[in-house]
Formats: sequence, structure tokens, C-alpha cells
Amino acid sequence: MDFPSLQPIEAAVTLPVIWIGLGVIGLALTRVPRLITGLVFPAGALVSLALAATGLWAIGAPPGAAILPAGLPELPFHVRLDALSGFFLLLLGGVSFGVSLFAAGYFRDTEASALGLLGLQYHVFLASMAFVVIADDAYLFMITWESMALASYFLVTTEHHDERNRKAGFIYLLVAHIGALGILLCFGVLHGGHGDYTFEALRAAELSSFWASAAFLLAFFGFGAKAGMLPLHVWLPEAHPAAPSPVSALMSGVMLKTAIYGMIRVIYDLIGGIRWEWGLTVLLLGAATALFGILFALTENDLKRLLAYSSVENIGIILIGIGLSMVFLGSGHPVAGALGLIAALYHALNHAVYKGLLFLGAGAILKSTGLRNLNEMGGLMRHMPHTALAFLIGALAISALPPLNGFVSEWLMFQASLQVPQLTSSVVRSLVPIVAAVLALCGALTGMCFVKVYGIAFLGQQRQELAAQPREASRWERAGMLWLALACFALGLFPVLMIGEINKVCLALIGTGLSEQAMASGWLWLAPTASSQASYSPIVFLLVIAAVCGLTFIVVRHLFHGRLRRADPWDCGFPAQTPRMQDSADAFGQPIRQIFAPVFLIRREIPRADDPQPLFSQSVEDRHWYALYLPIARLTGFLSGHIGRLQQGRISVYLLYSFLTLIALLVFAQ
Amino acid sequence: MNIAGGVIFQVLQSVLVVLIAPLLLGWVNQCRAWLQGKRGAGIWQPYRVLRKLFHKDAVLAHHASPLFRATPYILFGCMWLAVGIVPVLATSLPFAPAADVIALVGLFALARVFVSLAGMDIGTSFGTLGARREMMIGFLAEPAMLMTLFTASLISHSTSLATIVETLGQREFDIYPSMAFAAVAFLMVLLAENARIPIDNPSTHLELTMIHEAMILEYSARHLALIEWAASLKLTAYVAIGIAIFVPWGIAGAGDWAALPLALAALILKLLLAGAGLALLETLSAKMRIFRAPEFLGTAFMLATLGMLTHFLLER
Amino acid sequence: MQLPFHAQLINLFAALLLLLAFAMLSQRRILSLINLFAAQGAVLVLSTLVVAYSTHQNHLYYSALLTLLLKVLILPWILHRLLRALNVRWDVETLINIPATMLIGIVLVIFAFNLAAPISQFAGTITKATLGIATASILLSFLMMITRRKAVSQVIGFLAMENGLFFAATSATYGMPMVVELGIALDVLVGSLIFGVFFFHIRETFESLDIHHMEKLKER
Amino acid sequence: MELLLVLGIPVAGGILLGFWGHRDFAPEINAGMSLLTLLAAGALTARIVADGPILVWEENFFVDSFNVFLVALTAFVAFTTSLFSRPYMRIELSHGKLSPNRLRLYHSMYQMFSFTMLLALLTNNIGILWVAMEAATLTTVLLVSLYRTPASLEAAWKYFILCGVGLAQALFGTILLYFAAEKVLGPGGTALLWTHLYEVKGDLEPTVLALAFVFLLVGYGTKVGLAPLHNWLPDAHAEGPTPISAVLSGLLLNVALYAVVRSKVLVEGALGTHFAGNLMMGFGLLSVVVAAFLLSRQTDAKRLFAYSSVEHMGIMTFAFGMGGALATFAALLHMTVHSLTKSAIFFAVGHAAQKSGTQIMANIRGLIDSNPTIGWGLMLGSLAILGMPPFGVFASEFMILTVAMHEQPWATPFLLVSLGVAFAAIFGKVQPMVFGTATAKRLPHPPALIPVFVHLAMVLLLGLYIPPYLAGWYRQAAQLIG
Repeated sequence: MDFPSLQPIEAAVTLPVIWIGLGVIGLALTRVPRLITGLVFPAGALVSLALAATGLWAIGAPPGAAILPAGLPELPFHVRLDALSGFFLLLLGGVSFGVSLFAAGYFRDTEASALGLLGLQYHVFLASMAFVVIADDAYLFMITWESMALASYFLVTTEHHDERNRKAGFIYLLVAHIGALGILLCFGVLHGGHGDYTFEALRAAELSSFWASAAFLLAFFGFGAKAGMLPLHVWLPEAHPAAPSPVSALMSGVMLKTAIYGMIRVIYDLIGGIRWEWGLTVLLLGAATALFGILFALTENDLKRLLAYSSVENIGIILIGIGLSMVFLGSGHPVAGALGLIAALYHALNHAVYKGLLFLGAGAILKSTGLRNLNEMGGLMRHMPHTALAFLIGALAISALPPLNGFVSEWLMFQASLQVPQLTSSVVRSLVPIVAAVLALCGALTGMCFVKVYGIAFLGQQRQELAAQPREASRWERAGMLWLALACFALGLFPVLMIGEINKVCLALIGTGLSEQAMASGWLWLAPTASSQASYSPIVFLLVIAAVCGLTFIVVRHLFHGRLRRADPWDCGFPAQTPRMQDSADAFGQPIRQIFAPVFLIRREIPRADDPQPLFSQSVEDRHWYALYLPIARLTGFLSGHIGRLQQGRISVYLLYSFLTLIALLVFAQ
Repeated sequence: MNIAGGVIFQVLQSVLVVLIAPLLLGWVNQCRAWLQGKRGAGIWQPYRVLRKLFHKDAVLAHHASPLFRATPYILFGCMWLAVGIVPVLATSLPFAPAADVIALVGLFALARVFVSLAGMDIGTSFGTLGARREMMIGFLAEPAMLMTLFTASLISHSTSLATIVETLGQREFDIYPSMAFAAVAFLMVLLAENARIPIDNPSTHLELTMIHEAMILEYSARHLALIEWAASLKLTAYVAIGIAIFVPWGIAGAGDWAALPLALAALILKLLLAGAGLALLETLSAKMRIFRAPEFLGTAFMLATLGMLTHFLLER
Repeated sequence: MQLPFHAQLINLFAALLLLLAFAMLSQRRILSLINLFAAQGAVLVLSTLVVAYSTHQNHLYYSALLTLLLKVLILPWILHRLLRALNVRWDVETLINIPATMLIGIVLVIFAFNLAAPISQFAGTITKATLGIATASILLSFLMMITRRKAVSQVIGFLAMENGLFFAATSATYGMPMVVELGIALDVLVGSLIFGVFFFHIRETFESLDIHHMEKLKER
Repeated sequence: MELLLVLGIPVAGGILLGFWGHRDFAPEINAGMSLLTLLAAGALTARIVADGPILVWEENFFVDSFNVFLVALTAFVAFTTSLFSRPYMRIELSHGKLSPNRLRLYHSMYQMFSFTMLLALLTNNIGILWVAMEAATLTTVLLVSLYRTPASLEAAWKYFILCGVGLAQALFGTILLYFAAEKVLGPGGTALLWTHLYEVKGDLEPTVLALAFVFLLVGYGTKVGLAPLHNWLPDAHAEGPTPISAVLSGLLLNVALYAVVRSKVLVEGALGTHFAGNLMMGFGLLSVVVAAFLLSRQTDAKRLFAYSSVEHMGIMTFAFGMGGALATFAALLHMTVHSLTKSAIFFAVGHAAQKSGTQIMANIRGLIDSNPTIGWGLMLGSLAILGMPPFGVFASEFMILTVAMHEQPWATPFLLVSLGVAFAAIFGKVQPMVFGTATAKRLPHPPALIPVFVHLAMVLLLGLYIPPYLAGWYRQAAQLIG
């Protein structure tokens, strides 16, 4: 970098602190909200950019460590910035830059009183995520991890007057806390009783196979809860819609990725000695999560809930990648393992970008129309063309369509899963193809899902009269979306460059990267294993299509003509057509509901034929509530009911307790 | 291989395929007519249709968005690229590395998404209906297709079509049970993807049955022409893929002129047979109800996955 | 072997103490309960004196005096005044019927002896069995507190427990240091004063001293 | 000398307020006295930290780094609580819940109470320790029954009887201890002095000490509120005046636990086994589980947090029981942060209850709108007590859990479940109190919330940065007892 005096680690520590500072300033500026939106958030965005640069820089640089003058007596806060942390800093900075820009416009018309606090929580949230990524001891990690949960909780409950938001926040924090306890216990397993909680010490711990597996399961559970893995995903579709859209974008785009980071850090780095059985666990759960998520997204008609479910799906896909790489590493095929890990990391980055973009788009819609229910939208493209374009890019990207970025990571996943012949265990060899099939299915379903979203929301005609004509998003907001849209293109068109960086991460983490010939094939051709085996060049791809399109256009215009008449759409011989006759989002999800009926818990109310004003209502619910969570709640209530008998008011009985306790102990002591 | 030869071959193949694509369609229709004891409109009919359409004035709904107008071109471009990649005449073309089988499937998906979006753009109930059905077909057909191709690429340890064709074509013949599964699955996908009976009926506009036609109901004139052309290209591409994977013999390597005439002959022969077969199939089978379609394609998906599994169980 | 005379005396007193404890456990009438309590105090004083005399532990005389004042004179007097003030003349009704209580009591005594047996052989003091008896009487008074339903009788049980403790202190260890003795005495005094105050409040709040009025605070 | 001051000032205050406790300026006197005590305690602490333990008044008083830090803590919380009780009791008075005489009783007893606790902490004589505990019980009984409502009387009565009986057991335990010590140290005063006992703990008779510990544990454990001896605790906390709930939870339980730990040290020394530790772990764990599951049934705010005190006492007891430098360190830290946090919570809850005129949580809503400071105080306090970073409670729970995972893995599932359930219960009840739309009315006097935020700030600090001298101090203490 150009200023050699500064180390990456120093920058990585300083920038989040600046964030917190900005937040405090924002709190101080509560009187003048204009300044908060116009100054604090853009400044925060700049910090994000700097942080992204630091991350990129750190991926190349050797790991740097530092010790902060705080923390427990034996345990000052350790921070360390290695390639992996760098990559996630890049992710955090890159995405939060766009989101902060958007937020600068989005929060303009939140009432001034809340704004200062909002700014503080927002920036503390960002800062704690940054610290999670660079923390190098269990204590700092846990602190920042929970502060992240806490800050986001307060953001989720910003509109706390709404009962649903409170419920969402509660479930969110509860799941997060229980997950955190799991992580805590995992650290407990790793650390040897002596008070040394640095990651070096945890790395050094020798574990019996049983305890290693226990640690793995605890970590997987803990981080899975945060990532929204099945069956711990329930908080996600509640919390994301409740939060203000930029925050949803951050939570879905970045926060879930910190969970992925934690998983990789703990499992690959701290526990080490990966087993393929672990990998299989991750793989299968990932597949289940992915399929489940997208199916629910397809039947959802609340835009932000839909996006949340789709996040569940993408987390599942990332887990599939991690699982593949663990399986390969566990059975001694480091190169394939590296491929899987690269796929996972790349998908994490992609998902962060396009999901951020989509949530921002949803936010723009929400702000200009006040709508979240797809069934009430329609024809927004005419009112907010820029948003529509950005959203289109996001939708194409998430549907894993070439030449955008979503496709690249999915492509890598498939390549990784095609390495399966190397494996020997027949179980795995027959399971991996099935997972690949599930992955393919998910990809296609995602396409369907986002055709539904885009077609219903932006295309067609307005389904209902709005109070005010929808306005195009403000300049700040468009800037934010533009940034992420460009990122989608860049990551889609120049994957090789990014993958080169991620390869360094792999080298640093598991000591192996892609083969030389793969790296050798140049920036234009992406060939993870060997160009004879598989190759993909998005640029050529795009150029050819563009060229053909242009050519055809010119030729057609030249040979024939460009005459055009405007008319009403053909009414199919039924003149009284109204916009309400368009298919609704529910209608679009109908085939899915029918085909995958057992997955859902569908409640329908079909009116009788002679009903004067018939009303058809239907709701799709998550079986997990009834199968898992409510029973647990009931069990707790039952137990507490019985323990409550202890406290039944009679002093004689209380005396009896202590008497019996005494006798029992005396007998015991004898 | 020498670049110049490669480029020439590339251009040659693309142009050729683009030109003969409607012919294939015409041939299929003609065969079907014959099989059904009609005279048929002749195999040049598709060209006449295209010419007529190009001459007409385009009619566009008032609130049609730019996306609606752009879609035909994008569609056409995608299909062109597809046929450019698939080794119809020759393998290892310069474009080929740009997209392997996965990207190819992605390419078709891209086209599908755009055409569905266009179908929803006007906001008539027909368009949306078509789009929904199309995506319903697609979300099962696409993975099935992918699995089919994976079976092939597992055998040849490669996902690039060129390599697949080379490995399958240039080595002595032996039997792959997995490929049998794959072949059946592929055939089913082909029927579904190209809006043929039993999934869809290209020659009706009956709302109960139509899928593809419903989406493009709003298109007219040059746009419609491009879409039709793209459709025929798609059919050709699929047939070509089928040929390349299951009967890859006789495909020339890029740049060797000697093999070219033979390759051309082989290609035409294969196409004729394939078209006839397709027509036969369509004549023998009946259009199925729309909600049987998922079952049909689900079967295809299962078969394809089974193909992969059998590959692991039997062939290694 | 033949114990020295004062040791026999102390054992006798110990036995009396236990006997009195049983008597209290079985006693139905509250007034005689108080008298029994006073008697127990008296026995305690005597045994303390004997110990003091036989072992020349002079500070035990003070504690004997203290006990006399507190347990034999003041507390019974306070209790009597209370009863008169609250004019309660009722019989003590128990939660468990008396015979059952007695049986449990016997079990407790056996248990206490077993408990104390290993310990008391370390006792360098002249009296071995007393620790067991002290323990027994403590447990018995505990049992009494559990089984009685009236606030007053519970308090008496509490004080009887105090007696047992005191007996243990004197006979087994020749008494605690004086400062501690004083502190304990003070606490007992203040405690029973507070009891007194409480009786009035409870009385005027619940119109009775029956503790089953006080079962409102509970988990429901 | 400081020790005299530390003990003398509260007594003086008690007597003084016994006369003037009903005057208008009485609260100020109360606060002032507590402040003086705090200063004295500070001086004492400084001295101990500077030049080691001291032993005075024919060795009847002994100050080492273990109890001096509790002394400082006690004095501090007593002071902040007196600050809080100024407006609180005034409001109660103006609501007509109290007569001036009661107020006098309250103030005087408040001082006496802090005296007894300091005495219990400072004395070296386990006999006097017992006396002080009993005295503390008596004073608090009067305080709990202050309102003279049926409920408060019932609570006080139960408190009185249960703790009285418990302490009787403790006394018997003390006697047994003395009985055993006498053999070694000979009759007379020294046999009750902890320092001497500590020196000879090796030669004390094991069987006797085992029994003694059982009695001591049951006795003082009742006061700590270990299940199943905890039944008095929620009633007393819920029915007494809030400042008293604060000091009960924040201080008295600590002092009782202190007594248990002191005796544990001796017994462990004598037995050479982990007998006492195991007992404590068992009781601690049981308390945690029981309390956690009872939490979810509460409707009364103060009862809720009373049970949470039981839970945390259980955690501390468990940690002390595990023993070892790290666990003991954590337990001491937990003691500190729990006192601070819990008293802060009670302050906030007290004012919240006054504002909405009820302790029933269902009727307290939207504090954050009606009074943001109380709302945030309650919210942050609850989060802190639930072990959310970056608050100090998390720091100690972090160490305890990790050590437990290593030393006693069998216990961790219980802890995990209990902490989860406790979180769901408390947070699920606090959130609607804080958020939502408000139900509250104006108060005649402005509430005193400085203590709340002072406490929370300190807890926050302890979570992020433990000053070295404090750490050193904990470490010494941990060595002493661990």
C-alpha cells in the first residue's frame, strides 16, 4: 500500500472506533437530524470504503496482531488480521458502503427524536461486526458477538410500538443468546481450564475425538443459530421485516456472514483436524436449509419476509459449499476442499452484495409506496425506473443467471461437487450428487421466485390505487443501490481476480489453494481445476450476447423497418379487464404449494358457493413452530408449573424442606 | 489448433445453424403432418412465416416497458450463443470455453427468465399465467437437464462440452447404463423445454393448455418473428446437445477441413432422423393435463439423478 | 465404668431435658407449654451450674445467670403477658396427631444419637452422651415448629431449639466465649421482643394467631 | 482508626436517626452517614491494599483482601441505595403508605442493618459473625414488615421464622466447630478466631467438621437463598420497601455467602476431600435450575428479580464450590457485578412501580416513552443481569461457564438450559414493560436515577476493563479461599 508506516491491523482497529465515534456524534446531533443523515451516514460510508480497502490489503499482507489495553486482567483484548479476517472485512466494508449511502437518504423522514439513537445503534452494529471479524481471543469475540446481537436487536425493535416487532425482536435475541451460549461452551471445551482464552491457546488444545466432535457440534449449533440454519431459522423471517430496510440489508447481507466467518474460524482454524463426518453433517443440513428456505420464499407474499427466507436458502447454499470442502478435506483431498471453501466464500460475498441490493430495493419500494405485500404492488417500473433496473440486476444475480455474480459461485459449487469421484466412501459418493441435485433444484426455484417478485412488483399494472403516486428513490438511495448493482456486475464479470484473492485466504487457512494451471489460465478464463475440464468466461459470454443483440437489431431495422403502433393489450375477447385480474403473488406460488404440499402447514378458508360476499383466505405457516418450538415452550411451562409447587405458601412446609434437607445432608455426611 | 480455422469454423457453424434452424422446425411439422395423414405446409413454411412477420407493423401495448421490447433480441442472442457453443459441426471452437454445460443451462435459464418477465410485463392474466406455467416447467426441467449433463461430465471428468464430445466420440464404444437413464431424462426435458406435446402444444391457443404461447401472446411482427426464430434455434440447440452427448460420432475437430464434409453429412442425417423421431413421438403421445407436467418432469429429474448414482454404483 | 457424681448429675439433667422436649412435643395446652419451656430453662441453668462447678469454668456462672434471667424469668413472663394481652386460651392444634409426632420424635432421637456417637468420643469433656441429647432436643424442637399451627407455639419451639443449642454449648464445650454468649443472649432477647410485637400485628391484621392465615404469598 | 469509623459511624447514624428519623432532613442524614461510612471503608481498603491484612482488638477483628473488598462493596451499595431511598421514601410518604414513625424506624434500622453487615464482614470471630448475621436478620425483619400490610407481615414472619431456624442450625454448626477447635487450640477465645482456625485447619477433626459444615451450610445457606431453603426470599423481596429489596439482594446474600465460603475453607482444609465443594456445587446448581424455571411464572416485578437473585447466588455458590483460582476469581467478580446490577435494577423497578402504581408487570408498559431514563435503566440492567456483554456479569459467567465446561462438564447442560430459560423468562417480561405504549403518571418527587446509571456504568467498565489493582485484589482473595 502507499503508506507503509500504517499496518493493516491498525487501520482495522481504528476504523470501527471511528464508526462508534460517528454514532456518538450522531447521538449528540439529535437536535439537527439533517446533519445526521447528510453527514454522519455518508461519513460512515467512507469509513466502510476504507475498511474494505484495508481488508483487501490484508488479504495479501502477512497476518498482523495487536493487543488492546482493555479486557480481563490476564486477558487483554487480542486482535489479529489475517487473510480470512481481511476477506470478511472486505465484505463488510464493501456492502456497508452501499447500505450507508442508502441509509443517508432512507432515514431522512424518520422522526428526529429517534434518529440520533438509531445512528448510534447502526454504527455500533457495524463496529461490532468489524471487531467480531478481527477478534483474536474468545472473550473479545464473545463480547463483540453479543454486542452485535444487542445492537441489531435494538435496531429491529426501532418501531417498538408494533406488537409484532417486539415479538420479532424477542425471538431474535433469544435465539441469538442461546446460540451464543453454545459458542461459549465450545470455547469452554477448547480452552484447558487455565485462564488463557487467546485463539493461539485454543488452537493449541489437544482434544480427544469425542471432545473435538462435541466442540464442532457446539460451534455448528451456535453459529448455525445466528446464520439461520434449519431448524433455528425462525427468527430470520420475523426480524428482517421488522428492522428498517438498511438494517435488514446489513443483517441479511453481513451479519449472517459473520456467523459463517465464525464457523470457518472455529472449525477450520481453532478445532482443526476436520472429519468428513462433520462435513457430511454440514452438507446435509445445508441442503435441507437451502431447499426449505426457497420453498417458503416462493409461497411468501410479504416482500421482506420473502427476502429473509431467500437468505435462509443462500445460507444453506454456503453451508453446502463448506460441507463439501470439509468432506474433501476430511478425506484427504485438499485441492477439492479448497475449491469448496472458495465456492462458499465467494457465494458469501455474492449473497452479501445482491441480498443487500434487494433489501435496499425493498426499502425503496416500502418508502415510496408504504407497501410490503406483493399482492398490492404492480407496475412500479414506470414510477421508479432506476430502482427497477437495480432490482432487476439483483434479481438476475440471485437467480444464478450468467453473466452475473450469483452464477459464478453456484458454478463453483457444482465444480466442487463434481470432484466427488475422488472420494472413496460410497455413502458420501452417493450423497454428494443428490446434494448437487438439490442445489440445482434450488437454483431453478430461486429463478422462479424472483421472476415472481420482479414480475409482480415492477411489471404489469398497478394492482390497487395508492394514496400518493410512488416517487423514485432519492439520490442517496439510488447511489447506494447503484454501488451494489455495479458490484454484482464486477463480481460476475471478473471472477478470476476475486477468486485469486480468495485463493490466498485458502492458502493461509488450510495451506492449499487451487492448482497452478487453474491460476495460470489468465483473468479472462475462469478454470478452477483445468481449462480442459471446465472453464467459463463471463466477459466473452456477455460480449457475444450483446453483439448478437445489437447486430440483430441493426439488421432487422435495416432489412425491414422500425414501424410501431401503440394499442391496448389484447383483451382475449373479454373487454372488462381490470388490473386486479392479473395473477397475484399467491397465485404464482400456487404450483409450489401444490407440488410440495407436505412441506407447508397451509390453512385455507374457502367460502361456500352461496356466500353473498365470498372471501378466500389462506395462510402458509412454518411447521417448525408446531413441531419444535411450541412443544419446548409447553415443556418449560410444565416443568415450571411443577417446580412452582415448591413455593406453596405454607411456612410449616418450608420448615419441613429445611428439616429434610438437614436430615438428608447429615445422613450423607455420615 | 490454429486460431483462424477455429474462428472460421465458429462463424460457419453459427451462421449455418441459425439458417437451418427453421428448417428443422419445418421438417418436424411436415413429418407430423404426414404421420397424421395430412399434406402439410411444406418444410419451408417457417421461413414464410418469419418473412411475413418481419414485414408487419409492430403493435405494442400502451404501457409496455423497455424490457418488453428488449426481450426478443436478448432471447435471440442467447439462443445464438447456445448454438455457437454446442459442437454441432466441430468441437473445441473458440467460443466453447466461454461456457461449459452448466453455463449452457444457465444460458437457457436466462432466456426463460426474460421471456417470462416479458410475459408478465403487460399485465394481462394470460401473460402471467403463461409465465407461471413456464417457470413451473422450468424449475424442474433445468435441474433435470443439469443432472443429465453431469452424468456425461462425470464419465468424461469434464463439464466442457468439447471435452465431453471428444472423450465420448473419439474412444471405442462401450455401454454406459447411466447414459441410458440420462438419455430418457434428456428426451423428456427436450419435449418440455421446447413446448412440445405432451407438455405443451405449440399449435393451439387454448388457455387451458398453452404455456409458451400464452407468454408471447402480446408480441407481434418483428418481435414475434425473433421469438419464433429463437424457439426454433432452441429446438436445434437441444437436438444438437443430444447428438453431441449421445451420438457424438462424426463431429469434426475444429480446423480440419477434411472432416468437414463428413461432419456436415452426419449432422444433416442425424437432424433428419431426430426430427422424424420427434414428430413420431408427438403424434403417438397425447397432451397431458397441466398439473401432470410436474410429475412428468419430476420423473425426468429423478431419472437424471438416478443416472448419476448408477454411474457411481455400476461404472467405478 | 463408674462415672463421677457430677457427670451422673449432668447426664440426669440431659435426660430431663430430653424428657421435657418430648413433653413439649406432646403438650396440647399452650400455657403448660410455656411452663414446660421455663422448666427446660431451669434444668439448663442447673446443668450449667454443675458443669461450672465441676470444671471451675467461672464464666459459666455468668452464662448460667444469664440463662436464668432470660430463659426462666423474662421470656416466660413476656409470653404469659402476651397471652393475657391477646387473651388466648386455646389448645394447641397440631398438623399431625400427637402419637405420630411422638413416633417421629423417637426416630429422630435414635438418629441423633447415632449422629453424635462418633463425635462424642472425641469429647474430652466429662460428658459424652450430652451432645447426642442436645442434637436430639434441637431436632425435636424443629419437629415441634413444623407440626404446630399457632404462631406462639412456633416461637416456643424456636426458643426451645435455642435451649438445646445452649445445652450443647455448655455441656459439650464448656460454653462459648463470653462475648459470644452475650451476643447470642442479646439476639434471643431482641428476637423475642420482636416476636411480641409481631403477635400484636398479626393478631390485629388476621384476627388470629393461626398461621394458616398466612399462606397468601405463593406461586400460583 | 478506619475500622472503628467503619463500624462506629453506622451505629451513630442508627442512634441519631432513632431520634430524628422522621424529620424532613432525615434522608439526607441517612445518605450522609452512609457516605461517611463509604469514605471510611475506602480508607480502610486503601490501607489493606497498601500494607496487607490487619488483626485488631485481641484479634477479634480481621481484615484481609477478601472481606475488605466486600466491605467496600457493601459500603458503596449502601450509600447509593440511601441516595435512591431519599426520593423513594418521600414519595411513599406522600402516597400515605408510611407514617413518620415508620420512617424513623426505617432510617434507624437502615443504618443498623449496614452496621450488622459490616460487623459480620469484619469480625474474625465466627461466633460474632453468627451474632451479626442474626442481628442483620432481626433488623431486616423490621424493615420488611415496614408497611404492616398483611402481605408484608406474612413475608416478614416467614423470613423471621425460616432464617431464625436456619441461623439456629448455623449456631449449632459453629458450636461443633468450636468443639472441634477446642481440642486443638484449647478452651477459651482463640478457638473461635478464624485466623487461628485457618492455621490449624489441617488438624481439626474431620468427622466433626463434616457435620459442622452441614449445619453451617443449611444455616447460612438459608440466608443465601439456596434452593430448597430459598422460600422466604421472594416474599421478603417483593413485600419490603424497594431500597431494602436492593440491599437484601445486593448485600445481605453476599454476606451470607461470605460466611459459607469462610467455613468452606476450613472444612476443605480439615477434610482434605472435595466434600464441601461438592455440596456447594450441588446446592448452587439446584438453585440455578429451580430459580430459572420459577422465573417464567412471575407476575410481580420485584418477585421476578428476587428469583433472579436466587439464580445468581446459585451460580456463585457453584463457582465457589468448583474452587480453583479462576473459578473463585470469577465468583468474586460475579458477586460484585451482581450486587451492582441487581441493586440498580431494583432502583429502576422501584421507580417504575411507583410511577404506574403497581408492581404487577402486566400493568407496567412503555416506560421508554413515559420515562426514558427509567426505561433504559431497566432494559440495560436486565440485559446486564442476563449476562449480555459488554456488561461485567457476562465476564464472570464467561469464566465460570468455560471453567465448568472443563472441570465439571456434567453440570454445563443444566447451566445452559437454565440460563436459556431465565433469559426467555426475564427478557420476555421486561421487554413489554420497557417498550410499547405507556401507562404511567407523574411523581411528586423527581426520581433519583444517578445510582442506576452509576452502577450500570461500573458494571460496564468491569465487563470491558478490570483495573489492575482491582484484579490484583480479586486474585489475592481468590488465593486466600480458592
